[in-house]
Amino acid sequence: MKKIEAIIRQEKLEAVKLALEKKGIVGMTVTQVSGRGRQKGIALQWRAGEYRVDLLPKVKIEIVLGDDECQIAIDAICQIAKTGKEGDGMIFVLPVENAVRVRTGDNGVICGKNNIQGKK
Amino acid sequence: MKKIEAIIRQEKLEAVKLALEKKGIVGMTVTQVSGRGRQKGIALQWRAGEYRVDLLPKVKIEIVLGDDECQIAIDAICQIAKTGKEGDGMIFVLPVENAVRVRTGDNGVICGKNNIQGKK
Amino acid sequence: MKKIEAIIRQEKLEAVKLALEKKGIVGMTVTQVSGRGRQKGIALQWRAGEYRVDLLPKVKIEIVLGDDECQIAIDAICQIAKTGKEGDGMIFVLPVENAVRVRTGDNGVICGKNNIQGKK
Amino acid sequence: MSIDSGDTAWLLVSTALVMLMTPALAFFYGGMVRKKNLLSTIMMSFSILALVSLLWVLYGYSLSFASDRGGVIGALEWVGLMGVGQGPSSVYATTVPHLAFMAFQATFAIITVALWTGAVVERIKFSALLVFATLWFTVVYCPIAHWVWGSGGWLAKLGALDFAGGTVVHVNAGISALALALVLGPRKGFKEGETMEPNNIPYVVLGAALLWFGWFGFNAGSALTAGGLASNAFIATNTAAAAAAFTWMILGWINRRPSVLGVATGAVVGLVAITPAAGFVHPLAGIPIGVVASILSYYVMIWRNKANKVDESLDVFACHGIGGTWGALATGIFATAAVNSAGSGLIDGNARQVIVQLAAIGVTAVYAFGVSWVLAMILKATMGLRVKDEEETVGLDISQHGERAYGGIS
Amino acid sequence: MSIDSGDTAWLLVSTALVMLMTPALAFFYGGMVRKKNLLSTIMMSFSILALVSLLWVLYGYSLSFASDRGGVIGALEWVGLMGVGQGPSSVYATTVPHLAFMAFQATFAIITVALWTGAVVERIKFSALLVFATLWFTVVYCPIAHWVWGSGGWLAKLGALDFAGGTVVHVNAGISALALALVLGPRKGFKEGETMEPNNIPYVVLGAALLWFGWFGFNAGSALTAGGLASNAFIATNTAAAAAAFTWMILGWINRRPSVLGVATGAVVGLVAITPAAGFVHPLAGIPIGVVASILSYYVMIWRNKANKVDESLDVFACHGIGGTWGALATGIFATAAVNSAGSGLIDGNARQVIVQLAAIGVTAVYAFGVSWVLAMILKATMGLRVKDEEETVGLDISQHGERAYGGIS
Amino acid sequence: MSIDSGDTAWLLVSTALVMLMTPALAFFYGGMVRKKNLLSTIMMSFSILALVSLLWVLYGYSLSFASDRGGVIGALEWVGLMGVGQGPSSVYATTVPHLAFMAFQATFAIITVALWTGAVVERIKFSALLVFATLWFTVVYCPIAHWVWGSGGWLAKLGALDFAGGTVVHVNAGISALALALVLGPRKGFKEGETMEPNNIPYVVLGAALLWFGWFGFNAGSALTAGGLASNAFIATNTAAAAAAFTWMILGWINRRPSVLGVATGAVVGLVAITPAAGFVHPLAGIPIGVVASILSYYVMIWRNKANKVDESLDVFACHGIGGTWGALATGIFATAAVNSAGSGLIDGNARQVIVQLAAIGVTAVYAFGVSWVLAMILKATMGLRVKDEEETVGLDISQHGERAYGGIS
Ligand SMILES: Nc1ncnc2c1ncn2[C@@H]1O[C@H](COP(=O)(O)OP(=O)(O)O)[C@@H](O)[C@H]1O
Ligand SMILES: Nc1ncnc2c1ncn2[C@@H]1O[C@H](COP(=O)(O)OP(=O)(O)O)[C@@H](O)[C@H]1O
Ligand SMILES: Nc1ncnc2c1ncn2[C@@H]1O[C@H](COP(=O)(O)OP(=O)(O)O)[C@@H](O)[C@H]1O
Repeated sequence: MKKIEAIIRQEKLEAVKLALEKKGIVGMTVTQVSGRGRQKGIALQWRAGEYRVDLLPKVKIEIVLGDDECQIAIDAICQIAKTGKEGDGMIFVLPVENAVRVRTGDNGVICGKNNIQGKK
Repeated sequence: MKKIEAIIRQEKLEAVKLALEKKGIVGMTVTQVSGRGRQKGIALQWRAGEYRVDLLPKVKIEIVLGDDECQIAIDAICQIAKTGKEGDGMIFVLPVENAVRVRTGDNGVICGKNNIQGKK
Repeated sequence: MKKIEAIIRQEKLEAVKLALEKKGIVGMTVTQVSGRGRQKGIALQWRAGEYRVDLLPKVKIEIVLGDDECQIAIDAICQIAKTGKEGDGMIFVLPVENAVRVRTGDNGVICGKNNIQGKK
Repeated sequence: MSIDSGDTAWLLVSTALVMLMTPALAFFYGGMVRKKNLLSTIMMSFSILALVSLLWVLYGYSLSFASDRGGVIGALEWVGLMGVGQGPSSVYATTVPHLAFMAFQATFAIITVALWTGAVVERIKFSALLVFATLWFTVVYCPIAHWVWGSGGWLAKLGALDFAGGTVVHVNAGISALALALVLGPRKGFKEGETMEPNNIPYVVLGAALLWFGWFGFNAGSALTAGGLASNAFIATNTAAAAAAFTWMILGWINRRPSVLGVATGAVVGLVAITPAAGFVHPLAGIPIGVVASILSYYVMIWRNKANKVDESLDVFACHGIGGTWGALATGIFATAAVNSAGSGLIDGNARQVIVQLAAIGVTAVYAFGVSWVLAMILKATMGLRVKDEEETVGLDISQHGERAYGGIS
Repeated sequence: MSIDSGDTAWLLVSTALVMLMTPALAFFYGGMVRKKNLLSTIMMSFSILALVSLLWVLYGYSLSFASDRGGVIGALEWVGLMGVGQGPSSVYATTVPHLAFMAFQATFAIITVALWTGAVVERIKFSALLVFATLWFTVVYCPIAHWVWGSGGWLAKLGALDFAGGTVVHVNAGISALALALVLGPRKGFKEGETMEPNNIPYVVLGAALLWFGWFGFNAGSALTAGGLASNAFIATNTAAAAAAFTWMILGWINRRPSVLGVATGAVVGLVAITPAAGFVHPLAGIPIGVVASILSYYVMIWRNKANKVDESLDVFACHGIGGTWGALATGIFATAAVNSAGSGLIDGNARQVIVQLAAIGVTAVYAFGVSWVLAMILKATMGLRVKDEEETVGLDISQHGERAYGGIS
Repeated sequence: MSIDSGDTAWLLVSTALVMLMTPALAFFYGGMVRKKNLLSTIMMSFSILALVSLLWVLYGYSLSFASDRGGVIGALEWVGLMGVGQGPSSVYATTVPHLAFMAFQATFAIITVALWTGAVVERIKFSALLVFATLWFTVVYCPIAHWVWGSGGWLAKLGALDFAGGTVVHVNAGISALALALVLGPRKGFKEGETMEPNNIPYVVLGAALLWFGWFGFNAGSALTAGGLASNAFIATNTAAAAAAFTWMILGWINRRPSVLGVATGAVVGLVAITPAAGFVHPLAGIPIGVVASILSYYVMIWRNKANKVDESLDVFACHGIGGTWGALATGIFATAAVNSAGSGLIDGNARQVIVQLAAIGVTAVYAFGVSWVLAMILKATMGLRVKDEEETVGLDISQHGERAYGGIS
């Protein structure tokens, strides 16, 4: 199992969610985060003049899924979340050793697969 | 060392915190997240009629602890956070390579153990 | 590649960000979290009397970087974020298997290095 | 007549109260959009407050209230407040300074222009909004205000009753909102049924509460004196608001839950509906007026949502168009000489009044819709009405105003 | 007598101000609960505003103020506002329209009912709240209002002084809150000392500020004329609020820190305490009245929290029960004919007034507590008072109203 | 003269409106600081409301308005409101109760003290703030109020025109803010250009809206009667606010974007500038007064930000110092006997008035700056003005008040 952490633009969340759903990937956890990378912040208006903010609001999507689904998800996210301008975000892949469903106590739940099955 | 990421119902946080404390697990980091899984969202009231929200507020608990404590924590969480209805949440286990305490600069702090000792 | 998760005091964020930038580490994702550890919460004022809050606001900084940059970042954070009082926070290091830049679709981006190069 | 200090005190207070309604509207609307458009929505009302305040003293008051030209518009003798002084007018509100009457009327013009912004939130270009507002104020609001309230206005002469703005304010704004929304087109994601959750319901309540508060000035202030008629309008207003809020709550409950957004909306709809009637009907008539207003508005809203055809985003039409229409009609039904010698309706046996009211509603609706539609089409073809796709996605706070509502890391 | 436009202007404005206090209370209370119950708490005040507005015009005003029946209740001749017209009443506020006096009184009834909701937040079933509110309004509020303010009411005849509602509003609401909280039982987690952090202190301040603002209408409006007495009540009110806010700040500071929640609470407690006295005492008497009110209320709150026996959640009893009792007593002490010929207290050498005040407080407290307790028990046994455990855990916003305060991902 | 109920109603309402401005300021300022200092900023205004309310009735009113001593200060005969009763004063506002006039003036003192807190937010020690406020109120505000408004005050005798507080309130507060900020020093991170993002722009708008609303009481209330002059002041006020808000919007647009923070700021600056003029100038003079005020204030702000020398955090000087100075000067230019027989300015051919106005501005500025600076230095040397470094980093909400604005997990 892997965990994908995709940090993307806020406004792309809806579209990415939809794209993943189409691939059968439903389960996910979303967090509001602030990020900095290539995009060196933006200028905002003060009463007169402006100021720079270098931590910009982004959205982090975490998805735990089977090893084989990982690339599918990455591709889907990249395709949809891309605008081509700086600040599009990053996707990180981390290893996951176990997944447990609280409701059932089942161990080693393969989350991605489960999602696909859940989508009837 | 492992990191447990438990995504549970918001309203269960207090109880889970208590249950873990009883097992000697004190250190934790909590984040407000929004999640989607089996539970396919809920309906909320608009002025007239209603609309669906598919990302529901959840709470993510992150705990770094020793390999041997991992199962204890998982069991405690599962037991308390379970309602038996969809949306109870997931627990993920990730490997952790190192832990450093900022205050002391100590490397390889075994967080769980420390917690237990800290609970005198 | 590694992911550093540093949970520090909110008010140290600005200084830590600066210190990391000096080391060439620019890319990062920041999240508001609530944490509990050695610091056993603080007392806040109610209308009359007070109450305790045991989950305190902290800031989580996530940085994905090359294996060799890891220690540099940890040292920098520890040095700046330290006050010597309980509640200074923890740094965790997790393995990362892959990193993809959404904008370009590049795989295996070594984030830290990229940051350094990005800082011309 | 000479100036009465009590009447003047009341009218000045009422003016302040109505003026507060426009920022109140900013919060009422602001709470209902998505967070990325919160400031932009607030800005619409706030900038219109500034804009129309100026237009009104420059020429709007004259167009609306100065000496009649053919029943359709006022002359220009009061442009720049020339001749509008500290003494009373000989025509309007003869016990208070002319300036006070003028100021009171200003606040009506302001809020009417702000009302229809609810239909265009989250996608209109800010520059287009200001231009449209200026044009609409000039060629829609001022004439209609003259027809109904101006001395010599043709609807006034016809005998149309409109105590505080059922047609001038609410039918007018509601129907114009519809026209503008049609030309502007729906928000991205609207057709796809994307969830557009209100970002802050407490703000909606704050707005509704301040609207309710200010509406006492709107309706009871329209008596223009501090006496029995103002008191009647005051309590009729409160009763209708309460009845409509309660009704909406029950409607929501029947369908699922009694919602806060529902009571707040219901209260506003009740206030809308009682507006033309407040000084003509018995206070208890506020109950049927409020109840029916809520029912009509509720089902129009349900139907509008289901039809999913026009993205009249914050339902200005369902609230103000429908509420105002019903209110104007209800005035024709419930007006009684026992309350105000100036008007008798169906319950006084005067069926003609209902016809007159229908005529006034119809004329206002047709004129407002038509002219708004044409104006919007012209702007669309020239300067463009909408922000770019990308700007809409990012949100208007950042794209139009370079700001975000809440600073700090999120 | 004939209508005075200045008095009418003042009374109408005061009515609007007091009406605003109920939404203000919604924010004052709403800010203090947990986020999951924010809307639900707001909804309580807002729905009571709608509900009691209707009940008052339908029958409440008549029960409270119509011609006396045995000193205990008003007759039914003013049901549905029959006979309540644009001319002045011959009994009450003879210089303003009867409708204005009636409307002014409506706002008192509304807020009194809303006040005790602070004791039951975060767990009461919404339907039960509305039913209890209706019953309580009818059998507790209306009679007590009649006793004290109704022409012929027995406490009035006894000589009890209550300028703007120390007993009728505050003792009444505070003590009823206690009874209701006892029957309803504590929130889940209360006994276990779970942290229940206020979700939004700025809302508490907003509420307190608007309450302070509205209270000028409450107290100075109760003069029913715009003159010296209103001015006296106005400044006494402000002085007491300031003194109490300042005192509370100092008390907090002594114990640890001067807190914002503390000043806001102190201000409200001072306003409560001056309510019965404002038109009977010298403005500077506001200082001892405010100071003592804060001290009493502060320590009762500390003690209530320590005892941890009854979850009277937002301390309606400590604020309004204690503040109102002290205020009513202080009226007996500080009232002076130099300010208002209608009342002399201890400082005028009239010790009897203190006894009368104690009697009025005692009677009100016993009646309110007893009847509230019985009503609550009946509802508990029939429809049930509390939401289900699970609903309480999830929060009342979702479970009772199907809404959440802030949309979007969190 | 005898009491006029209409005038009294208007003055009481105005007093309530101006009183609301101080909590409004709490939100206006509170929204602009960082979240960790939100409550602390709110607390400054709110605690000053309590503090100065007391000081005013105890001795402030007497120092400012009692019988003149050498043109520089009032005597002590009205200490503790002795002799200030329900009848009218023989000197001030002779148609309303003396108590009402006193209360109205109280609200001016309160907000003036609260105004300069904008310069010291996010770092001042709360205890020092209260001590400084008390001293400043006593030795800066009261004398200046006496000079300009007190019967026999030397600036009044000189012929200085200040309708509602251009010099007494705005120049005074603005210049004192500067002095205090200089002594206090900049916030940590200010010199380094750390981003200090406003935490809540909707609060800023809420504050600005309520300030605008309250300012009708401030300016139109200063007529002290409900008639033509009040009406003139009312509409001049609204016009200037609108013109300035609109101008600021355009200035922002020219440079980049029309910002919400900008319109809100502009509105306040316009209100400041019209304050001394409102009852002396034609309503349309509000347009040049507002436009110029915005331009001046905007560029001073830009320059202050660029210079980065003094951390006058929320630009009290640029808004109130500059706005007030321009307004006082503009009064000398635009005052006309056609509006108010009490004042003629340049446009009436009276160039001397401009000189008098400049003198009044100069004297006020020098005195306020000097005394504020000395007071601040004394406090700095004795009790200390600033919180500890660590407390500043953590934020004043926690460190000074033991509270945080929003509870629950974040
Ligand atoms: N090394 C990193 N570690 C953690 N998060 C990162 C890192 N680099 C970038 N990010 C996250 O990704 C987001 C987008 O990165 P950015 O470099 O602006 O995008 P792009 O590569 O398209 O220019 C950042 O705002 C930040 O949240
Ligand atoms: N594959 C996944 N990856 C990441 N988070 C997940 C995944 N599946 C579920 N979650 C998280 O767990 C929460 C609960 O999941 P859900 O499927 O609703 O619970 P249940 O399994 O009890 O029905 C979701 O809201 C989401 O935050
Ligand atoms: N075992 C753990 N797992 C996850 N997070 C932890 C753990 N221990 C501590 N933390 C996080 O680190 C923060 C600081 O820890 P704390 O023990 O208070 O610091 P210190 O070690 O300096 O006393 C906590 O608030 C929590 O967010």
